Amino acid sequence: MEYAYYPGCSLDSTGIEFNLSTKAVAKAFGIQLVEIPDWNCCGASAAHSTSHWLGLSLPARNLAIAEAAGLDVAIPCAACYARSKRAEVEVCKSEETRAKIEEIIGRPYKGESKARALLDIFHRDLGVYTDKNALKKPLAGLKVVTYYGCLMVRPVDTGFDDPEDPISLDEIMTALGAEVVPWGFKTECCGASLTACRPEVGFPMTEKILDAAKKSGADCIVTACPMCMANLDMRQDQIGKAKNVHYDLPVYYFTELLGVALNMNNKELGIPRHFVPAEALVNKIGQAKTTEGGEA
Amino acid sequence: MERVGVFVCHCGSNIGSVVDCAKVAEELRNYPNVVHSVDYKYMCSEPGQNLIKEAVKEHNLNRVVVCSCSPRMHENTFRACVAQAGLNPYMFEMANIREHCSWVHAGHNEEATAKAIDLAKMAVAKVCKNKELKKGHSPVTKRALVVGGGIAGIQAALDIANNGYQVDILERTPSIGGKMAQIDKTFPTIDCSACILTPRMVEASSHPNIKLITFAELEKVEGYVGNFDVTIRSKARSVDMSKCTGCGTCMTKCPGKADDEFNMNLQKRPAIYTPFPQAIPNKPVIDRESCLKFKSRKDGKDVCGICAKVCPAGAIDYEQEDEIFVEHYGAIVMATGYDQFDHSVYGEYGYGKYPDVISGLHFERLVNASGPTMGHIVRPSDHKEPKTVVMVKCVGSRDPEHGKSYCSRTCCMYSAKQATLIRDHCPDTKVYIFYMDVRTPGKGYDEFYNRTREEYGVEYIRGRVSKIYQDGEQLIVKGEDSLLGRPVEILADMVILADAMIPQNDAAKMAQIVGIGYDNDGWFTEAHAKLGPVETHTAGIFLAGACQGPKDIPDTVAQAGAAAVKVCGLLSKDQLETDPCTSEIDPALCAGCGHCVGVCPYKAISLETIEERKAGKTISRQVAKVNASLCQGCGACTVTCRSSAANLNHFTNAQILAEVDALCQTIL
Amino acid sequence: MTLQEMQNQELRDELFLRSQVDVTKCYQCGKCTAGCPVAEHMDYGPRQVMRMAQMGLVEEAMKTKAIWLCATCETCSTRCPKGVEVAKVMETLRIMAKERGYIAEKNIDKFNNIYNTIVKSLGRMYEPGLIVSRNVATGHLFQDTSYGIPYLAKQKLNLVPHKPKNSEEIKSIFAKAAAMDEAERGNR
Amino acid sequence: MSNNPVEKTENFEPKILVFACNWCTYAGADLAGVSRLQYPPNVRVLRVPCSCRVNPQFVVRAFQRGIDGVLVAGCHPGDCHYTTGNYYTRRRFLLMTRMLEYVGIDSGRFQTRWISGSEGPKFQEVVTEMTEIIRQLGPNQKLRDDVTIEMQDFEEEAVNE
Amino acid sequence: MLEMQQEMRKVAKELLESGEATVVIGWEKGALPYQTSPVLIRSAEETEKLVWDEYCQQNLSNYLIDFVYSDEKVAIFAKGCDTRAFNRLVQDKRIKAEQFTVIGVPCPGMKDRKQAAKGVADVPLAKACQECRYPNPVYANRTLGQPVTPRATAPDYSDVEAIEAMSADEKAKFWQEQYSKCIRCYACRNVCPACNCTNCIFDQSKSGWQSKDINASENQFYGITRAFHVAGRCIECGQCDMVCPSDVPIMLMNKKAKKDLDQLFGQYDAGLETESLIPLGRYDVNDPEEFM
Repeated sequence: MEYAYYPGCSLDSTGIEFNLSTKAVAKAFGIQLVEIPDWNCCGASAAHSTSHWLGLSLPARNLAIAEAAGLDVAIPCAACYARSKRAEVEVCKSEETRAKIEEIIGRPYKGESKARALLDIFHRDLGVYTDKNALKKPLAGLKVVTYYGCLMVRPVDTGFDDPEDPISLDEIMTALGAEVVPWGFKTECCGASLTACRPEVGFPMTEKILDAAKKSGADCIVTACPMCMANLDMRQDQIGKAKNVHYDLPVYYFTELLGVALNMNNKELGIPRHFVPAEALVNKIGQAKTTEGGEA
Repeated sequence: MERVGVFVCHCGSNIGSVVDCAKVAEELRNYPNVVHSVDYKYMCSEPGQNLIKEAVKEHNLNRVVVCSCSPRMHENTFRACVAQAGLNPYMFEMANIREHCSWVHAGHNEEATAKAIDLAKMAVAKVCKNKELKKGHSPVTKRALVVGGGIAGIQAALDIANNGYQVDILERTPSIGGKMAQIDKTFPTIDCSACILTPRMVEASSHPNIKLITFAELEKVEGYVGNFDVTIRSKARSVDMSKCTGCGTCMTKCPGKADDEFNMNLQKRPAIYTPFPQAIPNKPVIDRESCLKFKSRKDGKDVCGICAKVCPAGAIDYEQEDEIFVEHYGAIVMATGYDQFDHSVYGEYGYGKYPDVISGLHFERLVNASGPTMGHIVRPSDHKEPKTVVMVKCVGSRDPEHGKSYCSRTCCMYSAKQATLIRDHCPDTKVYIFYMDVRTPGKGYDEFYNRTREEYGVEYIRGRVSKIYQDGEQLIVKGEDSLLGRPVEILADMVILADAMIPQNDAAKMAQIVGIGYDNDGWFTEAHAKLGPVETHTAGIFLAGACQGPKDIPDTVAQAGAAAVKVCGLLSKDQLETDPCTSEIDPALCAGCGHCVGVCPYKAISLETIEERKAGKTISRQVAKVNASLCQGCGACTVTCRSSAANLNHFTNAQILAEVDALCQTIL
Repeated sequence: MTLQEMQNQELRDELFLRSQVDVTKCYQCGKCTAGCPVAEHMDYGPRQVMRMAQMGLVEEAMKTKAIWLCATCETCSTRCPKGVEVAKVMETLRIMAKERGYIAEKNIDKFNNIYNTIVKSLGRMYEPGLIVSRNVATGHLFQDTSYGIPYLAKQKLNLVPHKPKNSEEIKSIFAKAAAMDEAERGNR
Repeated sequence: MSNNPVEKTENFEPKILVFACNWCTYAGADLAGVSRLQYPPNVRVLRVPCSCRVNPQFVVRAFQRGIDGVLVAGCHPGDCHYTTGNYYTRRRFLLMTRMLEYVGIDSGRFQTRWISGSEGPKFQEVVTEMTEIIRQLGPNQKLRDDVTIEMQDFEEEAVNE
Repeated sequence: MLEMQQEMRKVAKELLESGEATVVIGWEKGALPYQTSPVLIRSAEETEKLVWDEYCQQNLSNYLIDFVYSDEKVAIFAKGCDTRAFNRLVQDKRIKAEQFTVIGVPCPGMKDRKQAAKGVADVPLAKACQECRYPNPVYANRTLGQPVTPRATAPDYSDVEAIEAMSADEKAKFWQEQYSKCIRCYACRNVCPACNCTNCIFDQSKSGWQSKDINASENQFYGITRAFHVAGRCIECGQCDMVCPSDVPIMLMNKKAKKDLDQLFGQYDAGLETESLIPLGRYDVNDPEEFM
């Protein structure tokens, strides 16, 4: 399996763990990720707010480069995926749009190279959950809530999963041996695009999600979006302090937990870089299992 | 010699203000075979019709053309008029210069006039080729079939039976009663549904003119108005109806368990069962899917048999088989009812997974004194009384994207009714109703709605609910109070979704079996939205109740009565006139290839052997022959027939070609 | 002023042309506002913005904060019973508003501008630059800077900006896209 | 050329024959009338009980006699008053459309459409669109029994080339 | 071929002598080398007339219609296309299969006698034979000789496609030219096994379908109507082309109909059996929908 790889800006910096774990896990599963040479920012979330054509053209350029190489594009970041998918869909929908975009980016793009969410690739193409043998360290006893965020599965016509009750991440987690705790916030927006400029709007949105996750009894949150991660992880302490709550909810990228299940080391996956300490919880997993095994 | 009279109608100003009617009349006066041509204000009026009758006499007309409105409007009027004038009613044609001309070409008077002249010429050309046709006659079987044993079917059957005609009710479930039997109270009077329904059920079952055929399916309908042959499959009850006394011992001893459909799966029922205590006939059937004996037989074993052991009458018969028989009827009433929309398509409402998010019909069983909770309103999940109930209207209704585009008509009222019932049963419980519009057109309906708000304190919030999710033991309902213009969240213990009314899931198949139309949603189509609401396009088949579209009980009963009157009118005749516009096959031209037999949807064509002299010898050969009583006149055979042996009366090849030629003659 | 005087058909047409969304289909059920995660912070909910658009009060709609606060999560579009792409209308209104200088949410606009400027010159995002520039622009000098040190400590911030190989190409995309938008606007 | 009756004129108004089934399209056209939906006065409706009554030979005949366009219209498949009629219509005219184009009838001059009794607006839309298409195409010259000059035109052109 | 000819004569003789048949339909030599025509053999002596050469193209099955009401016992020699024609007639209920003895003859392909008549040196096979996919009998009571390998496995529509590629005006011109040559002798109809009506509409002067005028327009009405009538029923024997005195490419119409029907409703080769309904005599609710 070979894909063009579009890490996006976040994965170069604030979302570095996602990048590290993706690369590590992909390698372990034999997925070849060829990083798009000289990729550009997809423009999320400012470009499409300012200009219709800029919003479509920035991601189209990346897709066009991948198309020339004959590859579909694997995109970890939910925002990048949403913008890229939009560009792809619009190009396929209308010849006129395609012509305009090709003119703007100065490259041919026929809509043949598809924007694919990394989550979807792991879920559908790899079918990772069917291969139990690959798991060296099943996540037994780990209670997770799956958080897809708002952008990953919307809108319906571009999505790969159910927009109201997506299951791809749930199925991966279940396959890894984790217990997926039901909750109502799988696709609620965390307000990441607003926490920066309008914190008084964005923070309560994040807070709701943290509250619900805590109430569900889960040990941690699993996500596939670096924006959600930044919000839920980085701001967790600040939000908690403001209302005197200690959430203690580590947030993981699903790729990190995949890596954990493959018994990769935390550092390789980037887990020590989280704001909310995240190593202890995953370290416990292995031990619990060994103890159980020892007793048996 | 053809002597055609042309009459051009102004229809007041409807036609006259656009089409120059005098010019049309004048132009036609010079058209071949036209001997008389005039225009007049209102041709359909009595003086207008007299004009035709007098002209026929005066000018010795043998054919008449009226240029006026759509033949779908007045063809019969003028045919009758022409007949009164002493001509055969089929020596008449209409040119539609109103709906197809003046009304659609306003302001283009010249072009519209030219078009009217064309249309008139086409009609004249056709009428010259018209032949005198006589209606045929067919006998009437004085017996009706009502398909469906809900309130619509029961009412229609009673009305027919009380008029002295035999009628059978065909019901697919083990008992008549339908949805109304499941409902607790009826709006706006809060009558007990069962209390008003069961007497009617008893009356139907004991009426000398009514025969109940329950637990049976409609397999096939053949024949035509007055003479339907209906094939019925009586499903194996596994209980001998003639022996069973309905004591019910078997049901109490049966170890098999199945979901209780009548109670919306809120509880279990035995495998041998009657759907509800007042069922009619009150004799059980064995549900072979859940019966231990029948299940074990599939594995080659043969266990249980308790019901047979305990039955004091020896009525249990495991070897019974489906029985297929054919009955003859003169008329059929379709009263197959509706089904409830499945709200599990809504992910935002939990895909039907939250136990305390229930449908309106669920609630009816919950609140019913003979229901699974003995009428105590409790949540399905933990059987606690809900302190806050949220009701959501238009679930699946008015939602072209995820459900149906239409309004289900009954939900506004039943939601209001259910809200008052909750407030009556549980005075401490708060009830919120999310709505988009409150639609209460019905006697006493709006008053009821207002009482719901004012006297019962039910709070109405205008807005569609966007999301319901489980929050611990409770549910959070997110909506907008669009009158306040702000989003609201309600913490609820139970949510009742007013699911849309949808057609039975096999409605389309049923329509195809009986040969009637159905719309895109699957509702059976009436013959005319306004003037033929209980008739269908197939003569002799009528509609009653919700199978035709969402309806409440009063409307259903009214329509059932209307359908019954139509049936009685039909059955009161000894003979029926048949439309002579049927296909006819000229045996001299027919080569007997039989391709027409295959395309006829009414099986009206068959091959028969005729004797013929050929080359000095008598030979016998096969030719196709049309049974005029079965033929409905579609004309499929006429095109299939290469040698034009098949022709459709009143729409013959010669007539249509004459029209085509007449139209094209006016091209330069 | 009468309603007729407030209604602007030209803007209504432009909104339709650029969004390709038929707002007349909206029957004001409010499901969009009900599901909108930001609605409670908006001056007008999405339903009300749709109503403005529907009634030809596009000018008024362009002046709302709502169109800026919309996070483009598309919950509204997904759930709309009439298949109206509400988020697309919000987005188009935001673009149209900016073109006309109606900036109801200055900080969000500034953020967008800075973001676009960085992408235009570097081809990619440069987060330290974004945060600093934003804080300067919005006057909240120390917002989020507390995260800077831990970020650096965790090697999560790249202090050296990306050097694009084809910066001219990206600049040209910006220019051509802007021209294309302008052309659409000019079509009125 | 002088005796050619169908020289293209500036103000060419096509004449279009519509075979309409009684139950759906005729009713749809009536509904267009009742709703006062305006459309070009170029179409003439010929009522048949069902679209399956329309013999493709009628269509050829109309072209022979100089019609500019022919529309066959009936109920949507599945909604036929006679249950199956329009399924045969569909088969026959899927073939006949191709055959007519094969002998040179311009694409668009002959059409088959499904228009239900409730689709007054669709009737309006279809006949308006068809009138416009045929107005663009000009008068029909193909298959006509009164036009024989056309061939010489081609030959002359061929010689000129 | 001589071997087969001997075999045919022998079989015919046996049939007539045993009384199994009172008449055998086959081919005999005509006046010119490229003329071979149908012959009815009623006695063992006459069997020497029977020939089997490369000009036995004429389809014999149509002659059976004349024997439907006769008491004679008829045996008939039949190539692949004759047997498809036989099935065509059975399916159209013009003959009953059990009334006749069909002796199948695998066919190596027949030469184009029109070319031969023109004096072409190396006479090619008739076009229909070049494209023939069923040279072996598809129905027979007994078959002589060994089956031959079909010359073609798929229909050749290159000639149809060439017309399709033309502009509308070019097509109109082409067909008008072709049909202006037609003299409406109806030879194509008379020879056609699919045109087996007892009363053809073109013989019904009062039907109003057509005038007696002979011009390109009326002739095309005839041509299009005939193509429509044989659509899905044509057994592709090419007899129409062969008998047309004006060289109108009639099969070019018939093949177009077959090509489209196959494409639209699935491949259907007429005359292979007698049970299935013809394409225009049936429908599928999932037929292509182009008319929305």
